[in-house]
Parts: sequence; structure tokens; C-alpha cells
Amino acid sequence: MDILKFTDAHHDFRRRLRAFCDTEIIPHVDQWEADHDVPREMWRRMGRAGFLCTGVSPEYGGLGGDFIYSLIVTEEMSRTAQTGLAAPLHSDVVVPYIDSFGSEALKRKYLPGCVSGDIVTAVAMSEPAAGSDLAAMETTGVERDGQVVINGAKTFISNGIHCDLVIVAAVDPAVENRHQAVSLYVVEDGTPGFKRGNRLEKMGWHSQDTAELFFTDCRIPVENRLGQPGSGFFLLMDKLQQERLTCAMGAVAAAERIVEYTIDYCKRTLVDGKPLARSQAVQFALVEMSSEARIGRTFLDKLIADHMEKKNIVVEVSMAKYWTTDMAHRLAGRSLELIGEDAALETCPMVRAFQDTRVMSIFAGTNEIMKGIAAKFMGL
Amino acid sequence: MDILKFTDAHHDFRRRLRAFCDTEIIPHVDQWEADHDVPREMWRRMGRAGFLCTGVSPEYGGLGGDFIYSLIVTEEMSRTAQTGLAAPLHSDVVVPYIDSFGSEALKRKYLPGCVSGDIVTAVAMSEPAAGSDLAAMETTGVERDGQVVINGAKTFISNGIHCDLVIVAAVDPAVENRHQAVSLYVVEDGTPGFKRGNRLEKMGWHSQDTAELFFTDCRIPVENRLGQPGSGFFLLMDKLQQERLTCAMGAVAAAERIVEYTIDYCKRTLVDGKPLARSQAVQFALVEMSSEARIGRTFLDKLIADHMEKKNIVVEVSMAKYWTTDMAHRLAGRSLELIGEDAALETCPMVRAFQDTRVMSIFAGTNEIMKGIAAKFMGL
Amino acid sequence: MTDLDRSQQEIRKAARDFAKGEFDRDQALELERDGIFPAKIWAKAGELGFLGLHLPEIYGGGLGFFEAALVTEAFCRQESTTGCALLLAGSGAECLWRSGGKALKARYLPAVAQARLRTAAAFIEPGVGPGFSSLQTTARREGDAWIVDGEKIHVLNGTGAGLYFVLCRTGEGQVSMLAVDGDSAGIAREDQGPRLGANMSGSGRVRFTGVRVPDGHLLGMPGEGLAQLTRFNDDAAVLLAAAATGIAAGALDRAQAYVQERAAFGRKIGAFEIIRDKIAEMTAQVESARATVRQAARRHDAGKSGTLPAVAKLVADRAAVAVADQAVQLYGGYGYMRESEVERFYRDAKALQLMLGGPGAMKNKIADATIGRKTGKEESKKV
Amino acid sequence: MTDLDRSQQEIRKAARDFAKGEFDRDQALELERDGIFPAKIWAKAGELGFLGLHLPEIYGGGLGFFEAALVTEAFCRQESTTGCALLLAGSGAECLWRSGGKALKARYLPAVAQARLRTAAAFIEPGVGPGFSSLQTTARREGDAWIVDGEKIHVLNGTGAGLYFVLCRTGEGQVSMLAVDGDSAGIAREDQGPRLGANMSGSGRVRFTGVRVPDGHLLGMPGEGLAQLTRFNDDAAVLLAAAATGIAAGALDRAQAYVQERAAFGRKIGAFEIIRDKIAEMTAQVESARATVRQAARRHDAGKSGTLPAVAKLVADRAAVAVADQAVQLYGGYGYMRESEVERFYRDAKALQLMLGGPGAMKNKIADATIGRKTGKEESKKV
Repeated sequence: MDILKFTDAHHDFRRRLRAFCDTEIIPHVDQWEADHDVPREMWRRMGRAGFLCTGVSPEYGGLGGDFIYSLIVTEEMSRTAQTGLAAPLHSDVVVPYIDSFGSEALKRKYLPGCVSGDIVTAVAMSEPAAGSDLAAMETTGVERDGQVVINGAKTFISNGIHCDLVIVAAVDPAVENRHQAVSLYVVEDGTPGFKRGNRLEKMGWHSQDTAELFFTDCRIPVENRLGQPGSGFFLLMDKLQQERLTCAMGAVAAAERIVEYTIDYCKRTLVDGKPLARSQAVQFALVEMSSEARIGRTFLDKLIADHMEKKNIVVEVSMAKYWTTDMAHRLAGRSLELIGEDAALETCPMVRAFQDTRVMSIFAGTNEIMKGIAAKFMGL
Repeated sequence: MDILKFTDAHHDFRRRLRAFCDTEIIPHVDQWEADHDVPREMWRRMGRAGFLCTGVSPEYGGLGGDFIYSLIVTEEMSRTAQTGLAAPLHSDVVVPYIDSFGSEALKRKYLPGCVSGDIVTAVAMSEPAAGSDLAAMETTGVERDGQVVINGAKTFISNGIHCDLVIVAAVDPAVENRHQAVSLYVVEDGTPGFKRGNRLEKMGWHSQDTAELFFTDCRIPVENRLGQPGSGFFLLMDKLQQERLTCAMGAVAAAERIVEYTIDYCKRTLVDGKPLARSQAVQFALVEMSSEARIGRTFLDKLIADHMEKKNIVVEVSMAKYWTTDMAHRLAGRSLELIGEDAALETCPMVRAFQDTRVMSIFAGTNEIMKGIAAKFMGL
Repeated sequence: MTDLDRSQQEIRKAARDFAKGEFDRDQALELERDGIFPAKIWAKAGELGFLGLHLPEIYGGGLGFFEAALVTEAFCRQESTTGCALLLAGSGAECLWRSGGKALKARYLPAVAQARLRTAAAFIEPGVGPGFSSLQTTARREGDAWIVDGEKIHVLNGTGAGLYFVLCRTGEGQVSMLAVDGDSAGIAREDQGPRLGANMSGSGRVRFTGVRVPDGHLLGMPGEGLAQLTRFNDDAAVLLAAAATGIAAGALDRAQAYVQERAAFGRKIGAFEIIRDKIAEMTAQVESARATVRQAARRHDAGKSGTLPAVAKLVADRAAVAVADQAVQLYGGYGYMRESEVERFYRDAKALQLMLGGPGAMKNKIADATIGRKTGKEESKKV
Repeated sequence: MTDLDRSQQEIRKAARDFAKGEFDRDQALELERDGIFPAKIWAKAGELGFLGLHLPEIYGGGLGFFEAALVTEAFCRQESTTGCALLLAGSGAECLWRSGGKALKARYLPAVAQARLRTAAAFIEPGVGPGFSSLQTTARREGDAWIVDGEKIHVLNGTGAGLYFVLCRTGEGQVSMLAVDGDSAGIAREDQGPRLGANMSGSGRVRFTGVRVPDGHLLGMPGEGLAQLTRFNDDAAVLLAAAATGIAAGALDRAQAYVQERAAFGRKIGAFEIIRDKIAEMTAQVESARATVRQAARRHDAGKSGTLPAVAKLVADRAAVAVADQAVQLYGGYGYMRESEVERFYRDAKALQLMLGGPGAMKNKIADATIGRKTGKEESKKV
């Protein structure tokens, strides 16, 4: 039985996207990784081709597609083995804040650009002294006379260099209860007082322009607030289910790619004239890796279906985020061990997979945070 | 979304079965475990109440239910924490051989008794010198003059003491190719030359009457052969998917029971006045255990649905059998660690769970055999 | 700089030979099934000087934890449950050695080393955690004696011990340890039934009702009970870790022999890559546990073992559980049968792992030593 | 019977002090990023006598693997990649020490110990497995010399070595080892690009075209190459395991400091139970790996290490990977950044694990020693 119902339209979309990736992206990926950057133009190419923000309504230029389109984009982008052109982050994590909580004016102003790729987005939550602990956030947003003045620093912000629009979480220092003090603001590139730091050097995600962002008396119109003042926590909670699910989608896609590559490698690599895959120990490892990927896939598909039915599955999604991201990286590690000395070199694609998957258990709420959330909602 | 579609009839069946277990089984289980036996009469009670062989057609007295009934029986029997009244083994593993491959005469003769509980069945494959390796089987079945003469010994046979009917795998020594030499025969209790050994003393499954069986010039009519001569391997292969799936069903049910008990234990047990479940380390362990059980459950449900659609899912079922059985036992081990010194005593239900789940990775083809099968069918 | 000096090699060999000669497989199966202490073997081991090697020489020991660990490993390797029973026969005696008065030690310790006296650590009560803040058992002064009232559970050797080390409340916030003679009036013992493993030692529920204990039976000073317990846990961790190493080694011995003998699919199963892989993993676990336990014992003898006893127990228990589990698996269906022995090694390993508070307690101890105790009792907030 | 004698304690302290004083974090970040060998630190380490301690005294060593392991652990603990580079600088020199002629040893080994010569083990070729049955590189006699032709890959120090130990086919079924001077005509070196870890040592592709090697540069006798390789693998396993232990210990040091300093949810994260649990697990892995490596080194010095070098490498590599991985996790987002150091410790640990054939090769070795080599080459039939 198929848990997710793919239509012909979905299949067709995947075919077109795959062709796009094969010709426009994959041939350049090694260069982007070496450059630690993706050409800004690529976002527009991808948007123009209709592969960004597939969930946005046609009214704003989007496809108005269901969440299966997001899954397809995540899977196909995973195949490209690059992280700079972070379409799922833009389309499924950041833009939905504007789409769901922005005023009609903000939506009209920004969504078409998000869809077309003229606007690249980022969301700025983490701070140097406050990673997963949102209550420790120090960036302030003070609303006065129709303006918001933002001060503070954010770090580990994906798309930090390219973003034209950043959603910033900031606290109102006048509000005692930290959970009612956070608001989300949309800040445009070029706003005075908004500066980017350097590109951060990371273990992996080399083509991804992760950066620090600085706000110094950065003034924006109060209309650029998403939702009510102090509703930030609520808005974040509302969207985190999808963000975590998106992480799990990326993790399962990565795991499947790792399994596929490793099986292929072991079948085609001869050692003393015999394919590696003829070794029983190698076979068992490959079976175990495949099993974990398939088991993770089935769980994920079920949660996607539930998510599309708008079920509250916070416990299950927290479980899926931690389990699938750990699993993907565990598989990458095993892949290196099977491949052996070839995997000591960066030219081996599994090295990139190993380095790229490592962050998955950290971002979008560490896996420890996920377990804490699950425990809380399980009533422990 | 629900992967499996439970109808009102299913729910009603479960309610009746649970009531039966609560009144007829559970109060006696500790005694049965201590006795290392279940009263033979219990099989009849269960059959008369309509809980055996739910898949057998009404024509032979059965319910003619779908495989979801088997799932329900497995789950509810798992709740009883005993293994002697091994309904799933009888209903979903052994009887299907007769139901699928028996002649009309055999079916008319035996199926009604299997359904009513008057006939308890067993399947005899393993031998002292041939566990998972069917090709090394030494028990012979020689057909001559309308009779079959069986000689050999079988071991680790569940229901070995109570069984009224045993399906015996035997090789024709005249056939060179071992894979074409095996036939399956139905042997009745009381047949001269058929003897039972002693009840085997095991780590767990104490109420289960596992035994050795001996055949010495045991003669049965050739009509008691299932299928064609030499078709044994084929018949076994045909039914093993369901047998392994049944194991996975038992494993997931056991895992869920372990999680349920452990969470409850940790919530209600105070240490220095504080519930165990308030400890963060305990919470994380409980979340991890719950996650594994849920992930296994989802994979299992998907495979049950596929199995009901008669899909060939040999790879996935092999994966599920190994992964879920390992998982169930891993959870039992973690449960003991969380419970602590209380779990050093057999009075702790998790000790029985620990001891009972241990065999799951061995029976119905060891988990190493499962991985070998998966590797083979994955083309490694 | 070899690993064992000549005398240690001789001790190990003697222990191996003794175990090989005296431990009987079939008898062990019976004793374990019925939960009976191997009294005869114990007596002989005491007679030959294999017990309490780490106690001072005047009490019948004179060597160290290192040598006691060697003997324990050798015993458990040959026969898991019997080995555990011999080690556990002197359960808690380290408290007496470390903190008891001279007269008390002279009276009881030689009997421990000579296998004339089984001792029992009576520490646990329902709902009492590592902080012992809710300890119920009390000892109050009455003249020149202490009057003990309370109930202990999970007392190994609980029904068979001649001397109990009882953790009691002797005043507000004051926990002390008393050595209570098993013959004292007012002690009621109840067997708690079969154990998961180490089932020759027996778990007992021991009720003390107005039990009169002479003053000299207080170990150390009033209020030193928890410190004594902490120290005891390290002593016991080293020896239990040695037992676990022995169980792991014994399970591996059996698995190695089995895979070289058992055939399937046309050859010895030891020729299959995946079986070889498992044997190698098991070997690595045994060797690594052994090295860790010896390091812990060596440093413990030198009085500076730090986190090593807890590390050794954590690591060796896991090795024992994993190796015995894998041995069961390698044996196939036979591994699940009692007569296979390895099924019992597996249960013993798991039971050993739960002792002294289990892995959680070991980890707490390690974390306390490395990053300090928790700051206050505040519950962790969750996001 | 303590663990380290006074001189060993002094060596360890000297190594720690040297590493603390000379290894610079920021410089290491740069060198590692660019794949540059830390030549200056290496020279100084050689000058001060920290290199090749396990070589004979006349060549600048005079101690044992135990001491060399102590130094390696201390170096890698302070600075993973630099420590690896210093160890790997003498890669393969054990082959020369064990099997080379006196003149050859006198010429090259002191230079290794004094950090004037980097050496490289040139063993691997594409598609050549542990049996070396398809080895392509050949050495044929021509007068009083050998002519070497062939190509090696994954040669650590491949572009920077002054001496290569080259495994060659010298006849039908005959594998031999030659020490080839890096200055010889006919050697072409190519950098294979950035490595996953241990990226200051560089992987090279080295092509030998009609390279003339004097007769005295043959190590041992023709046909002894595989035996030499086996022996070398044990030597190298002990030292690489020590490096892995150092990486694990260094990652733990950093994680401990971090959790005691970083705050979240209103307190230091080291106060959270789950963080304490992780630190305890990491500590257990480090201590257990260390004990195993020391046991292996001790026994290796005594010439009876058996499976221990392979066990030590298997266990210590896993400890290093797991502990560094967990350190990255404890650091959160910062742990994924290059400047955190622990991200590099993690990559180094994983790269180290792949050396000498990785875990699979270690397990094969252990299984060979415990249940014998495979019986023939027959493929396992599956059911």
C-alpha cells in the first residue's frame, strides 16, 4: 500500500525538477562546494522554473501544491549533494511564516519574490549565548511610533549571506514573561543597522552561506511584524512541527542516497578481483543500513500523511527528527568504514555526506531538545 | 492516517478476546509459568470462543477473517505474557500449511478441529544438527506402497507436547538435489513410531511446551503429504513470509507492552519521594524506547497492509523480523536497567519479558538468516 | 614490564585449576535452577585460600584487589553462577575491613576468608534512593547497645548470611552502618524468590525488630554510613567488574568452541565471515573489559582509582551482557536452552549489571567525579 | 604496582608540557585547512627527543611502545591533527627497524627520530586487498639493484616523504618490501587532495617508473614482505590506538570545560542529568580505551601482544569517534564550526579509524588469531 498518494502531476513535477538538477545544479556542485558559495542567480533560476515555494497559493504566484511537492523538492535537492541552494529551508521553513502570519500587504509585497527566487529568505533565532533556549534570547525589538528598533546578534543563520529578507525573533525588554515577549519581524536587506558577519567555516555544508547577523538600532516599520506583538513563541511553535518534519525528510533522503551510493560502490569495487559486496560482513552491513533507511522512510511517510491531515503529531515528529537525523549520520559513518581508505579523501562523495549529515542532529532544535519535547508531551 | 483499516467487527472481536484473556487466561498465567505448562483444555476454550484460526474459511468452521484478526490475536495474546497457549503459532503459522496445501480431504478432516481447539498443531523443521540450514535436514520420508515411512529427530518444536497434529519436513534420500527432496507430511498424535521427548528447559517461554520429537519407522498414509512430492522447500518458502511477519507482530506487541509497563513503573515508583520518571535521564530513555517501538509499529503496519495485498515483500519482512525482534529485546534490557534492583527478581514482569523476547531473534530463522535472505533478494 | 608477575600468574593458574576441578556443570545447572548456594565448593575455596585475597593478611588475605579480581575472573569464566556466588558470599565484608574495630574484624573477617561465614549488605529499602534521604531503618541507643528496627529488601545472601551490614538512621540526618549478627533475636528473613541471574545467592527481605546490637558493632563513627557506602561501592565495583569480565570470557570460550565445531550450509559456521566478525567483536569486548578492570584494580590497590571502579563496572557489565547475548545467538536454538550454559551466563551478566544501582548509578558517580555534583535539587525545566 | 613508573610519568609530563607550549590552536586550524605539515613543531619535537621512542636507543629511541604511546596520546590530546602528523611523520619506519640491514638503519632511523626525515608506507594500490594477490607494483633485479615500477595510492606523507617503504612483487607469489629513497629518479608524486581528517599529513599518489633501488634497500629477504606488513600493522595499530585515545581524551577535556561554562535554561548545562550522563559515558570510553591501549603497548613491548594491538585500535578508534561526536553534539551549533576544534577532532578520529584497513581489517585479524583463518576461498552460500 502507498502511504502517500503521488499523482501524475507529482511525478511530472519530479521529472522536471530532476532534469533541472541534472543540468543546472549537479554539474556545478563541486565548484560551489570549493567556493563555499552558490551563485545568487541560481535561486532565480530555480524560482523561475517553478521549484520554490510550491505551497504558496497561485494568488501570490505559487503552485498551490500540497506538501508532497515539498517532499519531492527535498528529495531531489538531496540528490544534488549541496546545501547552498537550500530550497527546503526557504520554501518549507521560512516562507510559511510570512504565508501564514503575514498581513495581506506583506504577503503581496514579498511572496511573489519568494516564489520567483528574487527574494531569498532566512530565519534568525539562534544567538551566540542562546542556542536551543529561546527564553535566553537577548536580541531586543522595541516598538515605538510605528517603528521597531532591533538590537542584537544572531548566529548560525543559514542563507545568512544571500538572504534578501530575514525573519528575526526579538524580545520586548519591557515584558516580564519571556514567553510573551518574543515577536517575529521581517527585515529587508539594506535596512540601515542590519549587517551580516562573515561566512562561518563549518565541518560541512560548505556551499551553504551560513553567517552571523548583526542588528544595531535597525529600524523597520511596525507593519513588518508577523502576527500580534508577543506572539513569537506561539508562531514558532506552530511552525516547528513542519520545520522538524522537513529535517526528517532531508535526513531520510540523505540516508537513502548514502545507502544507494554505498551499495553501488560495494558492487562495483573489486578487491583482489572480487566485488566488495560478495563479502558476507559487507552484505550484512548493507542490509542493516538499508533496513534503517526503509524503516525511517515508512515512519516519515506516515507522519507526512498525518501532517497533511493537519494532525497534531508533535511527539511523533520530535521522535522522527531525532531518530532519522541520527540514523542518516550513523549510516554515513558506516559507509565510510565499508569504503575504507578511499573514504579518507574528500573526493569520496560519502565524506561530504558524513560531514553534511552531522549537523542534522544539532539544527532545528538539537536532538536532546527533541527528546525533551517528546517527554513533555508524553506526560513524563 | 490509519495504515490498517480496523472495522467495527475488528474492534468488537478485540473487545471479546480481551475480556476472554482477562478472565480465562491472565489470572492463571503465573501458575502456568511455574508449572511450565498450560492446561490442554485452554486450547479448546479458546477455540470454542472463536479465537483460533480466524483466517480459516467458514466452510471449515472458521471465521474467514482477514489478517487483521491475526494481528489482534497476536497483540492480545502478548498482553497475557504467556507463551504456552501459542495461538498465533497454531493459527497463523502451522494451520495455513494445511489450509493452503492440504487436499480437500485433509482440510475437511483437520481444519474444523484446528478451529475448535480440539486439534493443537506444531510444525517440525529444526533438527539437532540442522537449525536454520534446511539443506542439512536428516529426517527421511520414504514413500512406498501408499505409505510414507518417516525416520529422524526434530528439536525445539513449539507445542511439541500438546500437539495432536504435527507437520513434519522430511527428505527423500533417493533425490539428489536437496532442494527437490523435501516433502511436508501431516502426522497425527498416536501414530506408531511417533514419540515426544521431554519438555525442554529454556531461558524463557516457560509455559510453552517446547519439545523434541522422534520418528522411528513412523508410517502414515501418503495422502497426508501436503502438496506434491519434493515440494517442501517451495511450500515453506511460500509460508515463511507470513511466519516472519507473525514474529514481527509478536515482537512489536511485546515492545509496546514493555514500553507501557516501564513508563507506568517509572511514573508510579518514588525514589526518595520523587517519581523515577522525573529524572531527565529516565525520560530520555523512555522517549528512545517509545520511539523505537512506534517506528517499528509503523513499519510493521505497512508490511501487514502489503501482505494483505499479497505483495511479495520478502526483503522488507526479513528486515522487519530481525529489526523488531532485536528491538523488543533491547527494550526489555533497557527496561530492567531503568527498574533497577526490583528487576533482579522473577516477580518483576519485565524479567519474563526479557527472557521471553530473547528467543525471538533466534526462532523462525535466526536474524542472521534474515539478513542473508535480504541480501540475496537485494541482489548483493 | 609484563602484565602479571610470577606470583599473580600462579594465583590465576591455581584459581583456574580449582574451578576446572571443582565446579561441576550439571550440578551448577541444578543449584542454579533451585536457587541453592554452593556451600561445599565455597568451603573448599575458603580452605584453599581463594577468598578475600584483598583483605589484610592477618585476616586471611594479604594480597590485593588485583589478585582477588584475577581469581574472581577465573572462577566466573569457568562457571558463571558458582563464581558469582563465591564472590558474593563475602558481600559487604569490605565495610567491616575498612571501618570496623579490631576486635570485630578479628572475630569475623577470618571466618569470611575461610568460608565459615556468609555476609550480606543490607542497604536497600523500598523507595530509598542513592541519597538515602528517606531511609526508614533506625538504630537507637539503649545502654551500651543499638536497637535496630526496619526492613531491608534485595539483600543478597539474605536468608543465608551470618552477618548483616545494615545501613540505619542513628539520628537526624545521620546514617550509620552496623554489623548485625545473623543469630541475633528479632531478625526475620524471607526469600524473595528466584532471581533473574546470580540465582545461587538468593535475594532476601530481612526484617529487624528491636534487634539488639552491641556498641562495638558500629562501623566507624555514627554518621559515617554514607561515606562507608561510597567506599564500599568502589570496592565492590572492582570485584563485580572482574566477575563480569569472567562471564564475558567464559561465554566467549564457549562460543569459540561452538562455532569451530558446529556445521551449517556445508561448513563449520566459524568459517562464515559474519560469525568471524561476531567472534572478533566479542574478543575485543572481553580484552577491553579485562584491561579496564585490571587497570581499575591496580589503581584501587594503590589507593587512587578515581572513577575507574565505576568505569570498570559499567564497561565490564556491558561487555558481559553483549558477549553472552551474542553467544546465545551463535548457539542458535540450543543457546536458549538451559543446558547450553550460555543462556545462564547471559542472565547472570544482566543480573550483575543491575547490582550497586546499575549503569545509572555508575554514571552518576563518574559525572560527580568529573564535573561535580548537581547544583541543588532543582528539577530540570524543559522547553 | 602503580600504572606508570616515575620515568614514564616524567615522559608524559614532558610531552604534555611540550604540546601545551608549542601546539598553537589557531595555527593548527590554518595548517589543517590548507593541508600543510607542521614542519617546525615536528623539528622541535625531534630535537627534544619525543619521536621514535620505541626505536632502539642507538637510533634515538631506547624506550618502548608504551612510552611512545604515552607521548602520542599526550600530543593528540592537546591538538589532534598536529599530534597525528607527528606520529605519522615516521610512518612505516618500524618496517626498517624490524627488518632492515644495519647500514640502512644507521643511515635513516636517526633521521626519523630527529625529525630530519619523513617516511611513508607505500602499500596500497587500487583493487588490491589484504591478500595482496593482485599487487601490480614490481621490483626486478638488474645487476646489484632493484628496478621498481608501479603506482601506489593513499600514501600518507605521499608528497613530502624522503623515504618510501614500497611493497612490490619480486617474483611469482613473492612480495617484498623495499626502502626507496625519495630523491631517486623516476618517482612522481601527486597530492590526492584534502583528507577527511589527519589533513596535515597528506595523501599522495606515488608513481615509480624504473626507479633504481640499491640491493641493500631490500628489507629482510625477498618474499618476506607480507610478514613484515603483518608485523608493521601491529606496531602501527598500537600507536594509532594511542593517538585515538588522545583524541578522545582531548575531546572530553573540551566537552567537560564547555558544559561547566555554557548556560541554558537558567543553569550550566553540566547540571542537566542528560549532559552528566553523556559526560560519564564519554569518560568511560576514554578510560576503557586508555586501559586497553596501555595493556596492548605493555604486552607489545614484551613481545606477546597477540590480538591486543588490533583490539586496541578497534576499541580506541570507536571511543575517539564516539566521544568526539558527542563533544560536537554538546557544543551545539558551535560544535559544527571549524573554530570549535572538536569538529576537527571528530574528523581526525574518523580518518584514523579508516587507517590500516579500518575496523573490518582489525576484526579479521582478531578472528584469524582466535578461530583460525578461513578455510579456503569458497564463497558462503546463502539460504
